[in-house]
Amino acid sequence: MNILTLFVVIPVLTVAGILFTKDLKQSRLVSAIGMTAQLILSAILVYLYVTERQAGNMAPMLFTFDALWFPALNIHYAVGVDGISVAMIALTGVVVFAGIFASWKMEFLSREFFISLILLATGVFGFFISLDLFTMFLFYEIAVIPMYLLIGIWGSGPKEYSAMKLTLMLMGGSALLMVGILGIYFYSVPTGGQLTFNVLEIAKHKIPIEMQRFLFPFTFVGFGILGALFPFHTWSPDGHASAPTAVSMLHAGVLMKLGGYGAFRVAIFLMPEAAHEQAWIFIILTSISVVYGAFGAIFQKDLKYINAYSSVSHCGLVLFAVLMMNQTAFTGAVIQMISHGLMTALFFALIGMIYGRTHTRMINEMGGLMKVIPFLGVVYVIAGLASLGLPGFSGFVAEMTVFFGAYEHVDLFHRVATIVAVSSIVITAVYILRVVGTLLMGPITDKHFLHLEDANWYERLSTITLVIGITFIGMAPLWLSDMIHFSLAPIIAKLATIQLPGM
Amino acid sequence: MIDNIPLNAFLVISTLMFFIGIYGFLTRRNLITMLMSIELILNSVNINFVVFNKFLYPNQLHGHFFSLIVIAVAASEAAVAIAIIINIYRNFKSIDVENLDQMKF
Amino acid sequence: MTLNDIMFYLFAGSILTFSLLTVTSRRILRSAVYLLFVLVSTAGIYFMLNYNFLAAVQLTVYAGGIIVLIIFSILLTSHVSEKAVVAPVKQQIFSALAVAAGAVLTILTIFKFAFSPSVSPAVEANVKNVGRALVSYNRDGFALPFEVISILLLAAMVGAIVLAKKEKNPENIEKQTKL
Amino acid sequence: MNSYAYTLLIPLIPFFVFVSVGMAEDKLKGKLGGLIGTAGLGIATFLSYFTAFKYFISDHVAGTGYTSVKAFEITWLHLTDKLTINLGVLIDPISVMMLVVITTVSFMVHIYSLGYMEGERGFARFYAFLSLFSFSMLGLVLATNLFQMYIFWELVGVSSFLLIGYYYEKPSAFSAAKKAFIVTRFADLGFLIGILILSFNTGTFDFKELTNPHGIAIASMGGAAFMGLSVITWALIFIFIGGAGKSAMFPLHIWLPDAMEGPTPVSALIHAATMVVAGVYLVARLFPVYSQTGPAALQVVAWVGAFTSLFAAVIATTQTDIKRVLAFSTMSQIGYMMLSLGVSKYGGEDGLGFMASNFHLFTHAMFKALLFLGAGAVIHAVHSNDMNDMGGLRKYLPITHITFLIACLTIAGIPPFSGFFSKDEILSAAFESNKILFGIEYFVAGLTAFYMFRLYYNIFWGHDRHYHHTPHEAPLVMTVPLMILAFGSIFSGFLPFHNLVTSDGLAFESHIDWMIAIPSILVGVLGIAVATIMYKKENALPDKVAASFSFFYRWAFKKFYVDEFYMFVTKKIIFNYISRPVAWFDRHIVDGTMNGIANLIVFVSFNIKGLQSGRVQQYAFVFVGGVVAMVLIFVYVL
Repeated sequence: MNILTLFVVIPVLTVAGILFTKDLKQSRLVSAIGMTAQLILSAILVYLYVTERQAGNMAPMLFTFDALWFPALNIHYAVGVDGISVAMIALTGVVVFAGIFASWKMEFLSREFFISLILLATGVFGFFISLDLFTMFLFYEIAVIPMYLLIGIWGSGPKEYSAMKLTLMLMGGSALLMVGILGIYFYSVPTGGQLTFNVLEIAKHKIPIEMQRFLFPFTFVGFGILGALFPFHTWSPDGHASAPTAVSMLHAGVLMKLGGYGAFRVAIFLMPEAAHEQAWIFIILTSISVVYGAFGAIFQKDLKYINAYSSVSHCGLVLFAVLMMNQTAFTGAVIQMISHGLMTALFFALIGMIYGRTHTRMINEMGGLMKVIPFLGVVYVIAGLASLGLPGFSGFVAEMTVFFGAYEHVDLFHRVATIVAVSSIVITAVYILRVVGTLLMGPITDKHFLHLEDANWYERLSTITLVIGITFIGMAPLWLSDMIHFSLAPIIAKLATIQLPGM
Repeated sequence: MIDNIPLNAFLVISTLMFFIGIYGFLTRRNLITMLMSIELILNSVNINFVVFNKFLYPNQLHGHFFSLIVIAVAASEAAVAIAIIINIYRNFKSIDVENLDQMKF
Repeated sequence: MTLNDIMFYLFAGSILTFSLLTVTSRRILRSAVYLLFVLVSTAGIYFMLNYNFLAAVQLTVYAGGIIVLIIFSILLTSHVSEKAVVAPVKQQIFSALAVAAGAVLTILTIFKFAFSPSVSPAVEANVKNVGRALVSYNRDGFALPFEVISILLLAAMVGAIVLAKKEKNPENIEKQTKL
Repeated sequence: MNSYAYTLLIPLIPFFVFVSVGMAEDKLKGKLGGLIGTAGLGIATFLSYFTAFKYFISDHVAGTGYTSVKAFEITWLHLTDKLTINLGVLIDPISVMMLVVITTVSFMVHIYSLGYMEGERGFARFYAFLSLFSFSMLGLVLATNLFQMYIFWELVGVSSFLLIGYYYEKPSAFSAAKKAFIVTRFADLGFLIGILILSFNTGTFDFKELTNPHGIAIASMGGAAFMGLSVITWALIFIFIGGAGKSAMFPLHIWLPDAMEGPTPVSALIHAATMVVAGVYLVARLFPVYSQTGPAALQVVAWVGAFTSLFAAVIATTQTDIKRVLAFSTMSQIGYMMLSLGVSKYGGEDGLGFMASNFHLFTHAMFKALLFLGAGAVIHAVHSNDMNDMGGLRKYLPITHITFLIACLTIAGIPPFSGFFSKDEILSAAFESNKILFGIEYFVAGLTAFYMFRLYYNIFWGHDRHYHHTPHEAPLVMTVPLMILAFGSIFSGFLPFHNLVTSDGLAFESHIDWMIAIPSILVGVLGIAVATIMYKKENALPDKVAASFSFFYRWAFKKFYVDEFYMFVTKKIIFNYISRPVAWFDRHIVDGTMNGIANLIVFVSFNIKGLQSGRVQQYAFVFVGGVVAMVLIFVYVL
């Protein structure tokens, strides 16, 4: 069997396995086994990919497999990966693995919880391996729908409201996306011949520019909603705040990346001319996202809200980089996606663990936790430092690559946008330190906190996995950036062909 | 027998009967009278079938059979409808259609 | 003006008059009787068209069966002297307007359309022909509709019985046991 | 690989110490963590001295200039098509000098802390952070390129943050750490923008290419003009903002006094001797670029430096917290160094200021570390930072007293202590360039002598206070570093800096200009004399002086209200007028719009649900009406 198909098969088998389990212990064991297999498989995929590339295989996508499943519309189950998808798959593997361990004590309807969670993961994996727009869209929907159940059933606070809001807004995005994808399909082969959903096939042709102008906003905004594009980000704070720990991790860590990845792989790759023309609008929006999210985070009191706004800021940077449309910025966008995925998953995991102990998420009700839960405290500080872009952690590499990529544009507009985006690093520092200060430092404010227990083994496993990911990318970014670099060749070549005034 | 009566005369009659039936359906509040209005409508349709058969396709009997079938359907419909009406009457002590608005919103 | 014509206009007049009376009379039982007259007049028209079998069916099933059924149910659900509630005037006016408009439109359409009466020899609709056609499965045979309609009738019968049967829902049983 | 490849170990040893001690923090009992840290740094110190010896003496061919050597380099990241981030080790005069300074002071602080931090909770953590700091600082000075420097610049910032916030249970300590981090981070934003502009225009990060005066990088710097100055000048000014943040130049100095909340050895290491001079080092490192792109950027450097030195010196005369006095004194001295760089030119004797700046950096590291460690010993003895709680300590703390006095004389510029020589060079450089700056520095020299001796007399003279227990001299592990540093303070002035550390690597002749030196000594002596009159014996004079300048005194005592201004801007304006509205805007406008759409749909459906009345006749009526209308339209209208 094709190795990529295994990425969908293993979660499905895991779900099937969970169906036969009886209680929490069994279902979490099955999930853990399944997702560990998935993580190992991701590692194998990275290894295979790198060896294949070193062996000189220059195909744009590797490990491709193609099967027609709906002939009437020429819809294929077409899979294949390049360096970017491999990186995203590895990220997903890590985050899902950590997510399972973060929800080790999910007592309430545990079986159903793990099923939904892994179903979500299936969708995400499927999305990243797909080359066929329709199949991609299908997996996207598979990933979005369980979210509603996960938040609505296992959430906290105004969970029904949040679940509804999140799902409806994402569905709105899907609707726009559907228009975009169908439009692309009907103009996929302008010279005549069989229409296709296959990304690689479509990329060989040029969609008429008038249609691109019309379709690009649909596609980009459709994906942008998932990527928390201002002003369509408001599902994110509420959704994340209400979601259970593992779901927040997966959602912010992986699902939001579908937006950035899709915007890159579909919107920009297939419609570069329109992207070039309309980028300025979205650059303004994403610059706002970056700064606005950071400012929004300063004022919040709920840990999850802080992190949700910070995600808005960081994901804004992803889209910002994607819109800059040059090799460096694209590389930065991908690294930023991975970096943010790991960091935010770590944050949400920690918040969940702290909440499980203190039963509050309000930072002004907590204080001095470093003394009682040093392990979680230290990891929180590490996550914070990574988030504010400290060298040695992934955030720094990502941000720098993005900024340098963005700065390659010589005109004043891009320069100003870049500097606005750069300024977010200070604001990020402000809110991160504010949280760390009130939460962990200072005297202990509540004497109940004196008896809190530090992390358990599964919590340690979950967080350490993510910390390793963050530091590894931060210390040795070269392999990752080179892996991405090579895979950007097709799109860079395509961008080079467009000749527009002002280029 | 009917040679000098134009087709349109029959059609006018059936049309008027049809709309009278509809008028009844729209204005009567009693379920049974509404049912009777429906019978009027069915009847007018039957006339059309028959007349078209007679005037336009006299070499076949399709319209004739359609009428037969409609009559059969009307009979079964009446049976079921009356069963329902009686049931409603049992539950609501009324067969005023205005009271039967449970299926709203 | 032959006798036939006079007969036709008589039937036509009675159909229209009694139809109107059916939908306007405030006494339900009378409505039912007016409906009976309408159905009978219709049967008369069928006779005139030389469809004797159909006319007979119309008389037996409609006039004989359905009207009786309706009258029974009227007697079951209301008093003989009870006057039917009528819709508010506004509803009546609007309905009348819509209906009149519809009728005018339809009639206009009918007159605009040029029907071309056929001159081909007529098939006589006697019992023999009708019976043959009903059980024939050839072209112009009606065996399948015939069977279908019989099943429908059966189903309607069963359905009517089930519906009309006194239900034994748990609440009622509860009530009965309490009593 | 070349003969300097081993220098890679100098930063890496502290790094491994950091990782191992940090990981095993709670398992290291007693002083074990400290001993590991000290041993690690000892090796690094030894290697640094060996490198200095090798570079300046054994490998040096007489009569030639010093060239820079790339001891080691790897590619870390391919950033853009042109730009590649490398990590490596660059050996040249200033980096070797900095190696010596950092490892010396750091080693002394490591030893000293074995005594000072004894029994503190998280002793091993302290050493882990110290090692992290040493690693970052060494990585910073050895950087082969601007971006590596930025990387370690950030790491230095975070280790400073961690060390200031060492007593994290104290809210004031953490808020000081936070303040330090955010202020320097803000400055780093400038640095980063500067790097973006500079690297974009020159196409390289590499110091060797950037600073080669005949290289392409400098030649390509004409560039487009923006608001009257060339783009590169702007880049350099932005980079200087970064340097100014780390080096606590006005107006980015506000974090430094607060940073004194950290343990005293940390103040000695980071906030006196090493990290705060990173800004000076940065400008020195890029000095050829600065000097080749026109005077504007360097003038900014000079004036900021001069103003800060004056400003800080004035504040220092009024403070009562001994560590804060030293902190302001540090700012003032760094101002000197910046000024000196700002007035310098490139090459030969014109580069006097450059040499002087580095010279002063070197001597300052010695005597300021000594002052801080001495202050630490005092604090260790009396458990207070406040001058008013001290007095007459010379009897109890003889070694501290002597070493402190030496340091005070050094900073006051009294010959033959080292401070005299370095300060003299700075004054000469300033004299040749700009008389106003020279005048300011003369005045500041007097003020420096005055406030240092005010400090000295207040601590060691006067009458005894009511001590909880009799103050006692610190243990040997703390006093030995004091003695070593005192030795350094006395004799480092005789190092032939003009032969070793010059702007173009070539030696030049330098001698003491007595026309400038004698007045400077006199000013120093005058300052000491005034301080002696006012503070040696307790009398009413200080209060009278303070009262006669009461407005100005209060102003200076409150540090010219700069902190309050910043608090106003951040807490009031940014928090209330940006962040709060943004949060409000998000909740009510953006989210409100989204909820509004949802509410609109609910509203509409609520209102049209009446159509679904459940009344059959109504449905039928609509149906019939609809059919009629459609027939009308389709048959008769269309």
